Amino acid sequence: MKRLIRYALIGAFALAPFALQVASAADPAAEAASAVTAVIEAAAPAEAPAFTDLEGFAGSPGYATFTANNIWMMLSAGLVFIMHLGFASVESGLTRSKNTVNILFKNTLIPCIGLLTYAICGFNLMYPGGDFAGKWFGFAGFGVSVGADPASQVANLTSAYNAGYTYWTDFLFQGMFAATAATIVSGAVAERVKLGTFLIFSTIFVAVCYPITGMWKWGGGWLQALDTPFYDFAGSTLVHSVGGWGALAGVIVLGPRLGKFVGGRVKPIPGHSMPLAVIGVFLLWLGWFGFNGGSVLSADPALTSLTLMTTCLAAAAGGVGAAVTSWILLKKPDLSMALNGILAGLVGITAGADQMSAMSASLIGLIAGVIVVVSVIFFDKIKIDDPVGAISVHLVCGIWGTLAVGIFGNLAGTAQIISQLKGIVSIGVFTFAFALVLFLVLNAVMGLRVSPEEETEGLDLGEHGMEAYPDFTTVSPH
Amino acid sequence: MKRLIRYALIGAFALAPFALQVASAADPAAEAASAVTAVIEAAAPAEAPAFTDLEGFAGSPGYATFTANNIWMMLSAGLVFIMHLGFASVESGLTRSKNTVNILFKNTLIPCIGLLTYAICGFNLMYPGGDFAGKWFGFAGFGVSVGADPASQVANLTSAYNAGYTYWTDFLFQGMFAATAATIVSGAVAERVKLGTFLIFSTIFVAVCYPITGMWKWGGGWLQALDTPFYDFAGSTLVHSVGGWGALAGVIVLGPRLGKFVGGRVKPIPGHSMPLAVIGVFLLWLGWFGFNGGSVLSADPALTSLTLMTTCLAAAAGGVGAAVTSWILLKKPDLSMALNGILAGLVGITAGADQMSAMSASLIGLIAGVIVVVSVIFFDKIKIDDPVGAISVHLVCGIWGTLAVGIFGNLAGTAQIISQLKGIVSIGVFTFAFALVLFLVLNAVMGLRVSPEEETEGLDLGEHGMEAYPDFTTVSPH
Amino acid sequence: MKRLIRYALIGAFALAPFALQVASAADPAAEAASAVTAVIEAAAPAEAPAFTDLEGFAGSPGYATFTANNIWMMLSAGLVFIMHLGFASVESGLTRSKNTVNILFKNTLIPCIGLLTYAICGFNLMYPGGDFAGKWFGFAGFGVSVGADPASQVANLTSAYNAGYTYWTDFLFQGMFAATAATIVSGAVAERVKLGTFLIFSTIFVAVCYPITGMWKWGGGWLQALDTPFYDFAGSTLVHSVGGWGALAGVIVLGPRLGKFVGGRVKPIPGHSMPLAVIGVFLLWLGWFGFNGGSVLSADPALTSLTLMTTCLAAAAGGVGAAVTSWILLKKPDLSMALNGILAGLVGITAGADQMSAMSASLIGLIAGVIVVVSVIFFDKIKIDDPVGAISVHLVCGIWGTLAVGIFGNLAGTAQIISQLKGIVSIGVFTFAFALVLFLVLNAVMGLRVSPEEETEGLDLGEHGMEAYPDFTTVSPH
Amino acid sequence: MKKIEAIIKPFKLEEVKDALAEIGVTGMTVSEVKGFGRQKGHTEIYRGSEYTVDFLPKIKIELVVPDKTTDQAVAAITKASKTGKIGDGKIFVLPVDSAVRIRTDETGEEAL
Amino acid sequence: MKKIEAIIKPFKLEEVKDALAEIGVTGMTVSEVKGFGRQKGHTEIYRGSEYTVDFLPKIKIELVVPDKTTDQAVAAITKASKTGKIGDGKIFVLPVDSAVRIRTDETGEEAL
Amino acid sequence: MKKIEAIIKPFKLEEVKDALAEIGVTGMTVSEVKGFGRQKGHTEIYRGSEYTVDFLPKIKIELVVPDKTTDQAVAAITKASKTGKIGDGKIFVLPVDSAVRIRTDETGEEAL
Ligand SMILES: Nc1ncnc2c1ncn2[C@@H]1O[C@H](COP(=O)(O)OP(=O)(O)O)[C@@H](O)[C@H]1O
Ligand SMILES: Nc1ncnc2c1ncn2[C@@H]1O[C@H](COP(=O)(O)OP(=O)(O)O)[C@@H](O)[C@H]1O
Ligand SMILES: Nc1ncnc2c1ncn2[C@@H]1O[C@H](COP(=O)(O)OP(=O)(O)O)[C@@H](O)[C@H]1O
Repeated sequence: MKRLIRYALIGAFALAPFALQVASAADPAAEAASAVTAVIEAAAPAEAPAFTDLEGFAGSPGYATFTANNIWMMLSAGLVFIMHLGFASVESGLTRSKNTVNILFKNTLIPCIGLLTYAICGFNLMYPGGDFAGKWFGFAGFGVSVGADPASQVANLTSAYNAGYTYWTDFLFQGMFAATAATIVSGAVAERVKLGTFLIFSTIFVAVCYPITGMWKWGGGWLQALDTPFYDFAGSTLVHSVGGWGALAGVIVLGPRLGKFVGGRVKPIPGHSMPLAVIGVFLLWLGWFGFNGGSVLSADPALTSLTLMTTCLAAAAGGVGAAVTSWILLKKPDLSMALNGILAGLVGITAGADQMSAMSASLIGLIAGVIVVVSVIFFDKIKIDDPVGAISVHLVCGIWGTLAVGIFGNLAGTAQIISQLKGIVSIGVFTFAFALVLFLVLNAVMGLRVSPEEETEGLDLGEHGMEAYPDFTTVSPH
Repeated sequence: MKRLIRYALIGAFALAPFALQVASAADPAAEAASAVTAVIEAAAPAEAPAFTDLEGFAGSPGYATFTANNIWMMLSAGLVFIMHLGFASVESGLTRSKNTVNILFKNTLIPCIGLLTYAICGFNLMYPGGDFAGKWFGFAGFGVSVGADPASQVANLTSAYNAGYTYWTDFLFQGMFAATAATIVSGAVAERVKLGTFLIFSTIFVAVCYPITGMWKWGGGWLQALDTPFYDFAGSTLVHSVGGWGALAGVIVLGPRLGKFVGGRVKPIPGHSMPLAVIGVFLLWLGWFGFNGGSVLSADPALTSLTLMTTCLAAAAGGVGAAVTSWILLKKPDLSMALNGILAGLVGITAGADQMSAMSASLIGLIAGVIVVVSVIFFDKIKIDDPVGAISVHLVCGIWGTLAVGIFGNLAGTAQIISQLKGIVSIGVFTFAFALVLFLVLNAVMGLRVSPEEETEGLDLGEHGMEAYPDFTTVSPH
Repeated sequence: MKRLIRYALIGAFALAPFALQVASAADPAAEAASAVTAVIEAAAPAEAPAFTDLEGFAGSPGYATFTANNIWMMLSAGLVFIMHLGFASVESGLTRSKNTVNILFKNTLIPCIGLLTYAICGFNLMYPGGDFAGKWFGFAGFGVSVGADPASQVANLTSAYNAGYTYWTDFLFQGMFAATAATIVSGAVAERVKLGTFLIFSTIFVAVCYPITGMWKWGGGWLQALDTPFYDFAGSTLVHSVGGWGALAGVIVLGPRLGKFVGGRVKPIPGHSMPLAVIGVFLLWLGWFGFNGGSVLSADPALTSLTLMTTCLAAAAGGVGAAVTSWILLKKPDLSMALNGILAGLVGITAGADQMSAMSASLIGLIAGVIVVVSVIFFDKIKIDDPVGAISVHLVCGIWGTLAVGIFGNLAGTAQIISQLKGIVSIGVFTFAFALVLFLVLNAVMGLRVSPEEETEGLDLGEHGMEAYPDFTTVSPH
Repeated sequence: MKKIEAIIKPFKLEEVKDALAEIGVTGMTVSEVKGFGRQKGHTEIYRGSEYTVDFLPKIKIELVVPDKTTDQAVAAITKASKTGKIGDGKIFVLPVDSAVRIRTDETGEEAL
Repeated sequence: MKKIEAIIKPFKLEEVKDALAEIGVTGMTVSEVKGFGRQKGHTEIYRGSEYTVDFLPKIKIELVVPDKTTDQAVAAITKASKTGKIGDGKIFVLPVDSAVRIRTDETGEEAL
Repeated sequence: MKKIEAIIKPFKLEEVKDALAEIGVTGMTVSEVKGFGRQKGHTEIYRGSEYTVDFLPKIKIELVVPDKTTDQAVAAITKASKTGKIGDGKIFVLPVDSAVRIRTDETGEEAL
């Protein structure tokens, strides 16, 4: 019976596009344009000759710039997409081989589910359009569509929609983004969470929770309407902390893995493949070229190149910071910490990547690298068992990065710090509460954690009846 | 002696460019422009000032759009290139560790051989130029070149060649495409095929067979000249089914792997590394951004973004469809099926990726995901042993996707369905017959299958005298 | 004490950006524009209306082309970035599992350190500006910055800086390049070098040695000022041979790995994961799309597409050449040699990728593929122990590729050959001497090689106290 | 001297090791094995076909002990490794003729 | 009770298991080993240099059986694992003093 | 016949094999094991927490030899595998009742 419900739910998401209603031609996302639009608008000058069909637009002077912008945004969508492989690799690399199929399965399905739910409702919850400006919630109806008539296609597929991209590019870029929040949770609850329950959590989380808080800022909601607007360039808070709060809620409800805290002592449970973890982190770094670079929402040369430079310097400094910190604190340089440090630097710079100098970016990354090492050790101390360090990387450094916007760079100032705190706290409270309640309800209804026997034997056999590496002799479960 | 012939043949492909004759300056590929050219042409308006050298073109108004288009197409070539790593990863992940070096070697050499043969003859067989419009066969001479004089360079390296790309970009993009067809075969015949024989098969298949049927449609041949032209946007039939037919022929001639069908029962032979399989599928999905996105043949914002959206939704729905189907049919969610489902969705949408709504694309992908699971089980039932599911993914879903163009989207209609069937059947008959005869001849001349001893011990030791994982203790051969 | 110094040194690089002085608004890199600028300049015609702020530029006619160019260059930076994952994968794949964490750690930190040092001093050493034209050395001051006032931003973030990219794109692209030279060394000295010492070597090598010789040519120095200027399009010598000379010096000082040469015979030490090696090589090939394609320094359609075509054909021919050579010489086709062959072809074409026909490129690649096999065997014979073939691939084929510019293609001729030899020899002598002295000093001060016990047990336990694959049963150390 | 060979469930290794250490056993050798017995294997599914994995992962502990310690050691292992569920494993005791400590050339019970 | 140790070719495991099951053997323990013997290893090549791999993969089966079943078990293994080609392996029989079933504390032949 | 079981340091395998070959031993079986003994394990650190790896990699060599060769073989192994540092390992000798060569059905010392 339970099983049936599970199938029905999952199946529904795939079938639902049938029920899509045509979204209003009104541009739901254009209003989300960030503070950087001045330059972009200049690129598509107001006096551009009006065009009535796609051919007319193709002959217009702004077409080349728009095409270039749209290329950049489509590639950014592709780069954000490859972050899902990055997450899959990091998370499976930093956990045990007996749970690898399970983790890979989750990380394979989450982007699939995320994209589909974003098409059904997420996109229109997050970017409900100008009618909901300054609000806490809005919804532009189910489904995605550019409309059938030429006029609505011009409205949606040319610079009339947005100077930087078409409606479809917008949807795809934002959809790839959305699923990352759910993926962050998956690493923290790995090696003990029931597959079906987790997939339902993720689906609701990505379809409802993430878009709602996303709307507060990027959808033109109340955080955007503050006197000193909350600033979160590419989502230190809106994406990473959101994922991190979900992760924290999950870990609290689940409890630690068997054998992690024994007799008051922390027993490390090493991940099974460092090469996988490294592949994952490099792919995530690469993906961040699109995650941050695409968040410029156009290919504006000055802003995109600034953003990539700050992003890469922060990542580099984060890696060095964590490596040195672990070397000093732990006597030996810990590869997994260096990897977490790179991610910490990336998460840290994300909120202000377009507002920093090379120097500030390096410093933000360096501090994130130090923070993440201390944070990982701290969470172990308080018996929060997070196998891959997701809470430290995404939640803690997400908060750090959001605050850093008020401390460094162009926007630094007390008013900004206060707005940043408003954003951090409001989104934190909402998301943590949402995730906690959802996890508790699911736990009560269908169970959240696998049996101890299954956990000992591995979720691959228990949930999937498969092994990740059937040819290899693996050592006994720890 | 046999060995000598083998070297000679393989060596020849590398040396042959020496013998290249300069291709006629007439543009062999421009005629292949698909139905979508209206918009593109508008982008390079007919009244564009004529230019006589590359500098002149660089100063002309269409230069920026052309540059953007060409960037998109070069990146698409790069994305299709990375699909070869995707194939290498999926195929080695889904087979046993004792054959891993062999599979990797094949998948490393195939793109190399494919590119070289495409330079020698494939490109000019597939795009023989307007003289062969509506024909079954054409050839524009050996070799690739833009000519030495400025006039022919302008003709080939500016929008005079094509609104979307230069001659070199065209060659590279198409060359990367070509080799994928041969790679599809390699997965199906894995773990028992002789290396040398297979490489010769692949060389001939990619140099001759693939370009001939490709010409029928993309080269302006008879399928393009039908009253209701056969439609295959990016190659559900022209690439994927072609590879699938080759795979089917290979598997029939080879027979199943030892130990796969014992006493009338199917004995699964699990692949050795699920992470490799996942890496492969994500890279293939990423590559499809270029495979389908590049098949627009320009960076046209409306069409490329539409195409990427349909591609990604179909992939996502395919993954969900296969996961749910396997969960229901097999009681447990099978990761390898979910992965095949993503690929099935991608292959399914490929023929009509520029003609579908979000809803149709999701549905096409979802159905492909269901089909692929049933198909894999079916082929096992009829004792067709395909280790990686290549036939189900590429042939069966290639056919499904080609038919879907007549069922869903802008082109749906009875006439289109009939044209689609004409294409499916004619290309299927030709390719299957070609591959079957070639396999039979090679089998007779030099043997197609390794000895049972070698198969048991593994092709890595037999063919290469190497091990893929010499440091690890592997379990005994199944 | 030693340890303290180590921390201090490493830490310093992360903190140093604080001490950055604002670089002069004068454009240090623009002068490095290569011989190909004629076409690019045409794209941003001289009569372009002057603009005084970024908005003005965004409205100017050259904006679209500049945006497209800058996209290409940013993506090229991303592609060169992913080469670092390629190196990490190849190097760990071709060495033993007991040293995997160590290799991954080095390859993770090197791009981090490389980017930071390039920001601190490398960029300004390599591109010191026009004042140092024709010189052997120059320096434009510490740090990177575009300046705070609008005028200097226009100077640095528009086509006023360079027709192909902004200052930040320039820095990022060149910074990603820089670190590759240090990474090349890491493969050759793997499995026996002390981590801390090596990191210090790499830091100095990438911060000082690489930029100095880079300046001789790309920074407008004396090699560029020769009557027939030395030609090295994308760095066969400036990057690859430089890395190779460093590798050679390191291997000479270190000596071979224990157990490699026993009783006068070569005992092969197989790498532990062929899939990792393949992943690495494909990622490197992909990265070369940016390494060579980006070295056009704009998205010029004719030149970039030519470059990608020559690059890919050379890689393909290199793979085939090495595969066939190893098949003939060694009786069995060696996957690791085919992989080295692809890299050899890529390194070989790098110096002249924009000057070759399809035919010449294939031939250069093919010869490189043959050379690399012979070279690997030769270095083993003379007891130079290079676990991954870095010296053969990067040094030997780097020299070959640099010479090939004088033999094939547009620049072929005796004067060019002589200039090429001048470049090869001068850069070789400087780099080898620099690296040798540095290695010897570091060896004397802090030791370069781990103890035999640590080497036997593996550097992962010795240097990091970690295992790369703790779940798997690995066979005893060779 | 006797050689004790115990086949146990993998996750019991730590407990058994501690139990043996407690009674003064200072050396043992451990290996991963696959066991076939009354405890039935599990069914796995791969691409639509079921198959049974008959062999289950077990740990084999080998230790050579002085005759007089044998019973105590067997008892310690039995107690520490028991879960009461099928598949707990077996202990076999075999006679040993002699023992050598390689490092010192000591022989007999000295060598253990 | 006797302990039978058989070193066999890996791909013969299934057949040997079935043969033993047929004569009523209900338990055995299996491990992967490397064998050195008359059957010579193979030559591998890596990056231009040859080397010989002397040790070939084999499977070791260990089972303890009641005295009276010993000969039958040895015969069953011999028959099932024979290919007649070099490297088929060996069977050794060792004396066993005692056996315990951990789950139930049964001892002696009961425990098998 | 006797069965010799030697637990040695992994990197000594080659030398031991050669030493045994020298005295005419033509067959042996080798496996990877983990040893626990006087030689203490090492401490590893992972993400800020230390843990001790008690079990160290060792190689187990098993060979059955005619009674008269036993001492010579034990001596050869001892000599070849000694480093004099803690953890060199042990050699145990066990009685063997019988041996079979599967390929030929030969039994007894013929079978070795
Ligand atoms: N006769 C035997 N000889 C050797 N090993 C045996 C024998 N019987 C059982 N074993 C080992 O003991 C393990 C547990 O035995 P099993 O019959 O499953 O359960 P139980 O120990 O509860 O009776 C088996 O997996 C196998 O490794
Ligand atoms: N004296 C021995 N002691 C232990 N194991 C042996 C002995 N001789 C052979 N073996 C094992 O038996 C396997 C097969 O032996 P081999 O001499 O190659 O062939 P055959 O069994 O046909 O005589 C070897 O690989 C080794 O594992
Ligand atoms: N009583 C024993 N029974 C079985 N194996 C033993 C015993 N004692 C030691 N060993 C094995 O011998 C190895 C070496 O023993 P150890 O006490 O560390 O050093 P040493 O051999 O120098 O005394 C151990 O790792 C273990 O594998």
